[in-house]
Amino acid sequence: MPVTKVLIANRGEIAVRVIRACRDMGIATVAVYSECDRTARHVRMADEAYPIGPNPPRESYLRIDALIAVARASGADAVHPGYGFLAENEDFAAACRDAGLTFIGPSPEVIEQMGSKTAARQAAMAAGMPVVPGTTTPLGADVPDAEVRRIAESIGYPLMLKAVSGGGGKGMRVVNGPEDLSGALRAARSEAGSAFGDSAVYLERRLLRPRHIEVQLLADHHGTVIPFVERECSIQRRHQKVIEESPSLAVSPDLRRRLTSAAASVAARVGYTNAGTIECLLDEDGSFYFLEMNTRLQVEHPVTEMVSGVDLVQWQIRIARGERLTIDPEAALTPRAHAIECRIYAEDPDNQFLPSPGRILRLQAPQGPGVRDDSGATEGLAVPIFYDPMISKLIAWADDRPQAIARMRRALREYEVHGIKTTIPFFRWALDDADFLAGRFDTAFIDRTLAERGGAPFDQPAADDETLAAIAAALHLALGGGTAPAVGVTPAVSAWRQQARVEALR
Amino acid sequence: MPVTKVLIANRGEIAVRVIRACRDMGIATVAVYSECDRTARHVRMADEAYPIGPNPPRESYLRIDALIAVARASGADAVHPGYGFLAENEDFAAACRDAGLTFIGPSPEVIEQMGSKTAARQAAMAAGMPVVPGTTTPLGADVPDAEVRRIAESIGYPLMLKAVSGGGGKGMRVVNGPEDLSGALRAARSEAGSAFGDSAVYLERRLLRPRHIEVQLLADHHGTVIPFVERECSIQRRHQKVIEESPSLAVSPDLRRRLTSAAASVAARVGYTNAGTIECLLDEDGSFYFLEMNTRLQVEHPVTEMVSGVDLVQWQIRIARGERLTIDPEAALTPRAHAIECRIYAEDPDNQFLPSPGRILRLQAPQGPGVRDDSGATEGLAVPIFYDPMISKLIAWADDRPQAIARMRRALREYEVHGIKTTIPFFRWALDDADFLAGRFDTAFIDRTLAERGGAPFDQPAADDETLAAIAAALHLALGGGTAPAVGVTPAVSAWRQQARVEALR
Amino acid sequence: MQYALRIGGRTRQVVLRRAGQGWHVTVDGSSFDVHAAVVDGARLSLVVGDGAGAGRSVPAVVVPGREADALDVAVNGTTVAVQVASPERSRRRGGAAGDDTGPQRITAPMPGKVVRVLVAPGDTVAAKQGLVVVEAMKMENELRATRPGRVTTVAVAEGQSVDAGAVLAVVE
Amino acid sequence: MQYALRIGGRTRQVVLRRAGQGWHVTVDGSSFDVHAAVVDGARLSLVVGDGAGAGRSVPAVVVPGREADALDVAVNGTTVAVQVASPERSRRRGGAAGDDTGPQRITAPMPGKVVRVLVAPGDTVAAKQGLVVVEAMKMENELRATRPGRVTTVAVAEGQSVDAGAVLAVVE
Repeated sequence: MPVTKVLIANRGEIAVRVIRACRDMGIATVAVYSECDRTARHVRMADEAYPIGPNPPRESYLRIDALIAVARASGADAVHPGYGFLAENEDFAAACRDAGLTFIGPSPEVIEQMGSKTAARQAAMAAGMPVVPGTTTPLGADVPDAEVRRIAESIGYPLMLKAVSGGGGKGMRVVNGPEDLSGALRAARSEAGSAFGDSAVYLERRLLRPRHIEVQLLADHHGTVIPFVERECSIQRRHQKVIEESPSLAVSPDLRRRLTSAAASVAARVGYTNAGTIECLLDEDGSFYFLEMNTRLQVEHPVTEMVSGVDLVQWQIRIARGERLTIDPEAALTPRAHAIECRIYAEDPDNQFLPSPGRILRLQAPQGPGVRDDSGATEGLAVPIFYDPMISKLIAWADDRPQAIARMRRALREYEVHGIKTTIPFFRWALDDADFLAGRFDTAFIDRTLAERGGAPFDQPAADDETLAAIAAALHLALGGGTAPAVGVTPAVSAWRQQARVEALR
Repeated sequence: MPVTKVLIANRGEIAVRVIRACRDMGIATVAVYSECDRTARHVRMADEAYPIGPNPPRESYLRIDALIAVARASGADAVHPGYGFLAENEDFAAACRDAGLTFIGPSPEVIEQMGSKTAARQAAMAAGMPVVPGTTTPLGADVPDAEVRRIAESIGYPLMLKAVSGGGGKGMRVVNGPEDLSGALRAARSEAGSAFGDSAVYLERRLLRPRHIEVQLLADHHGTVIPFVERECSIQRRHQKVIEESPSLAVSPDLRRRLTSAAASVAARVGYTNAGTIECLLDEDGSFYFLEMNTRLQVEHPVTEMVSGVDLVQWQIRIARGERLTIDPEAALTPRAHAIECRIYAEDPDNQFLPSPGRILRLQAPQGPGVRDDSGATEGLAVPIFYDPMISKLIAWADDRPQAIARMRRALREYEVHGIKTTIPFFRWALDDADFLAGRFDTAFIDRTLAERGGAPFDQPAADDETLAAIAAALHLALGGGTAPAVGVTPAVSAWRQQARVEALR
Repeated sequence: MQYALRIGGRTRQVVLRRAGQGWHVTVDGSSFDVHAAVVDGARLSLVVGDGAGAGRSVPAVVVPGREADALDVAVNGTTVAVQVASPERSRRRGGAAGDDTGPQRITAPMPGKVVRVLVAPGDTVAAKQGLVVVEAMKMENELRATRPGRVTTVAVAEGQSVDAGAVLAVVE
Repeated sequence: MQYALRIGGRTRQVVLRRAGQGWHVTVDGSSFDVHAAVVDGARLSLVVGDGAGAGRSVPAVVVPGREADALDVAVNGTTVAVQVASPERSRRRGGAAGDDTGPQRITAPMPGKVVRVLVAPGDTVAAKQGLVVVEAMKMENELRATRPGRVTTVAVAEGQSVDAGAVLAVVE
């Protein structure tokens, strides 16, 4: 199937990532954008750009009709969905197919099957991969609280309440006991409904100190499935990953063999094609359980790219074209050194990781050996409030884990993001934490940390830093720098003023 | 020998590169700077900074006394010389040793021996590596032109006139016939005298279509010498490399074996330690000749780092500490995919590659998978006229040469450097050139290209580009952008104004 | 030149005096010799040591803060909020949220949309009970009471957009 | 709005007219519908197509050029020198170096230091003969006559610093 011009049905860093892969392969790119993204990086980088509506995702990035119309208007012959938005929406994949477009991902049928978390659990069981005990059928919005409570008690607390059509930690809640159930159910259903258009949920036993381990796969249209060295993704906040690495300290070569072959079996059984990921929980006793399958590219795919030397996005396109996988399966399971990723979010780690949107007044990404920054941001642009607040993924690669962590520390120190709060201070803390360094952590690491710290900020200036800041502030003022953006000297300000002028002209 | 705080006796991108290596290893860094480098990137990145004098190199970066004094004042216990300046000056290495400082490089004795190009040729011959026919003793300033002419005739034209203490293409001239000799001799001696403090030169037969191939080595204090996969460095202008790659299309596995073991023998014979490079000419018939040894880190070391996965600068430090090399020799000679480097110079390729210093008004480096940018520049700073005009090295890595070239094209397209002319337009041309793509080139590639093009510019806007530029310029003016820096809206301008204010306050 | 700068709840007196090529700086009486150079409108390069450019290299980035007369100063890997103090400003700063006594003012931590109001004025609430749900960046964030009390004010309605810092509810 | 812009030796008439959300632009009579947005003081994002933001994405960077009223415009991987034309400007531009006839004005291509003057007024020089050696960035650059002639002026002395564009010598 031809892939000569790709419409990228996404925004932010992943749209930029896909544009780069296309450009490396000589493929033309078409960007789409909502109103607030008119000057976003992906719009400026792509060969063509098309507006698709107002800022709320439902009115732009989630509009299947608008996206298909842009594909037609631009003459694109393929669509890359990125992650999030419509990446796991079988209707979108089917609409692309119906419009004669190559969808760079699995078939709508597989998306639908694995998109239902309960159906996916059944598929895993059929392929012989263990699953976490829990409900095997969805609990729709019409199932009364009392009924859910009854099922919950039959599984036993603590448990996880999850959206059947979930992903990215949305529509997911921990339920420690019966008293939490109603609130959690309401929140999860509401989030799931607004995020995925499906408010059905299911229940799963909550393991006490599990690690989140996942297996990246590539599968072609000729029956070959290649699993890669596992990724360790236990460092999460609000059920969203913030640090990922590969390989995992907790996975021995023998366990890697068993885990990856179980994952590959699940993919083979459902006739999976393109890139996908099997997420697992790894219990303290070394048993692993199928959690769900993400039928798309993952945010953290660069970690695997760094330790395998494989460009996963280019392979997505090659698979969609019908090419055969030529990757050596043994090499894919042999880690080439160590990689670690920190997700730089526009969030305030000292305020429960709540989003901190705003304008990026200064931005300088780290560079140099072993450092990769996949960013969707540019200096002077605002982080909009409508979308995921991740602005970049910083990846460090080195011979072994301690060196990769040291390099990440260096890169974080080089990273300048000013004007908004970011998760950088949290990473600086985490990368010095004894438990993290020793690999003693599970998925509750951040929650426990936050509880233990009792509000102590991650970004805590030392007395010396406060004195230096006072000196810098005074010299800034003395040398002509102001405090107010409206009359200040930052370059973003001229941009604001100019923008205002543009608006006035319209 | 301890290395806990490193004084970096250099500036620009290589100072930044060394700071990063030190930081990856938890080692403190001390920067030095001339007057115009006060706000340079290396000064801001280092832990400490010390002024060492006015802008001309002889009054700052070449002042051994000032550098040793800074080491003492700062408590540094080691010195990294980078490349250029004092990197191959045995007096500096000796002065460091005498001051009790660890010099991160070979011994003064080896620097002196290999620094004399004529002595180095003798060493190579003694180790059994072939050399290009030429003079075996230096021709000092006192040797009359007539005598040089007599020797030249005995070797035969065309020949190369080179500085005995040369490096980096300085003090080097092609002599096609007797009529060129006097002018070339005057220029080479003068350049050599001013660059190296030694105006002695020597003569070498000029091969007709040679490739410049070089072998990177690491050698520890325990007798181990590790050679790496060769680098192809034939794309040169004014005898300075501008594109390097590894491996070379012209080197078969068998030739690689012979070439690298010959190079390692030379290093072993002279008791070489730390990082060094044996430069060779590869003739069309497959014979190779020793050219010279660079007793320091090379500009193009990242190419080897990308295809070997080895951090050469960190190994320089480890070797200086007395550690044993633990690199697998077979792995070092097995290319891990392909890497290519373009040196981004502040030069105008459409004006004989003459330097184009000035202020960088906009700078955005490419990012993403397989791309590395080692830069010493930052937006808003001027490229000074006093030093080498290289502002950054852009490296692309991919599975094979065509993919690495495609990725480099993408990265060059992403690279924004505005306010100065750079060599980027030349690279965009070269990476589309049929001869370059086929690997049909030798060291005269650029000279021939320039002659063949007869002044046709590399940066030649198409009619369509001119129209787009007209539209952009008009809209820029309409939306409030000006033409004059003094009243313009670029951020650099506020910096200039502020700087003027600072000056006025002094 | 003299500046009163409020940092971490404490006001520092910073006095700058030109001294040779650099500055002699005192912060609450402690002295520093600093060489300062402007990189651009937000970036400063300080060398703290002998005042002539030798010593510790401290790159600083100074951008306007969210409030009036505030600066966010990034030094040494941390960001310090600096309020440029003046008499008018001090008065305006009273009654911030998050005090341990008095009424709890529940404020929006980021701009967003109120998707649900869970309480009404007069309701008695327990500690950690959810009051208002604000959606921003696709996440629903339930804002809760920090201590038990009675809701005196609900300042927002469902569907309403709010700015960062806007008061959502007050619990006494 | 109308602009006369000199590009590559030719003056283009550019007319801008607001049209809906975008601009209707004519360049020497050819029409384009363009949507323009300012990214910062130098960066523009153009979408050339329907004027409503759909079409070819053309990021442009516009910075001041080296001469007065000049802009360097980077589009599509190339940099285009644009002179904003006005009557005063046109007069100032006469007599540039590098003409094929008339006196040769040898100018410094970059700022640097004159390290050697190889000719004196009155000398007869051959084509490609070196006249002055200028050092910049550690390289010595020999500036040569383009055609044979007689040196009428040597405008610099050894050791002198020169700016880019400064006349070094004239050969007739």
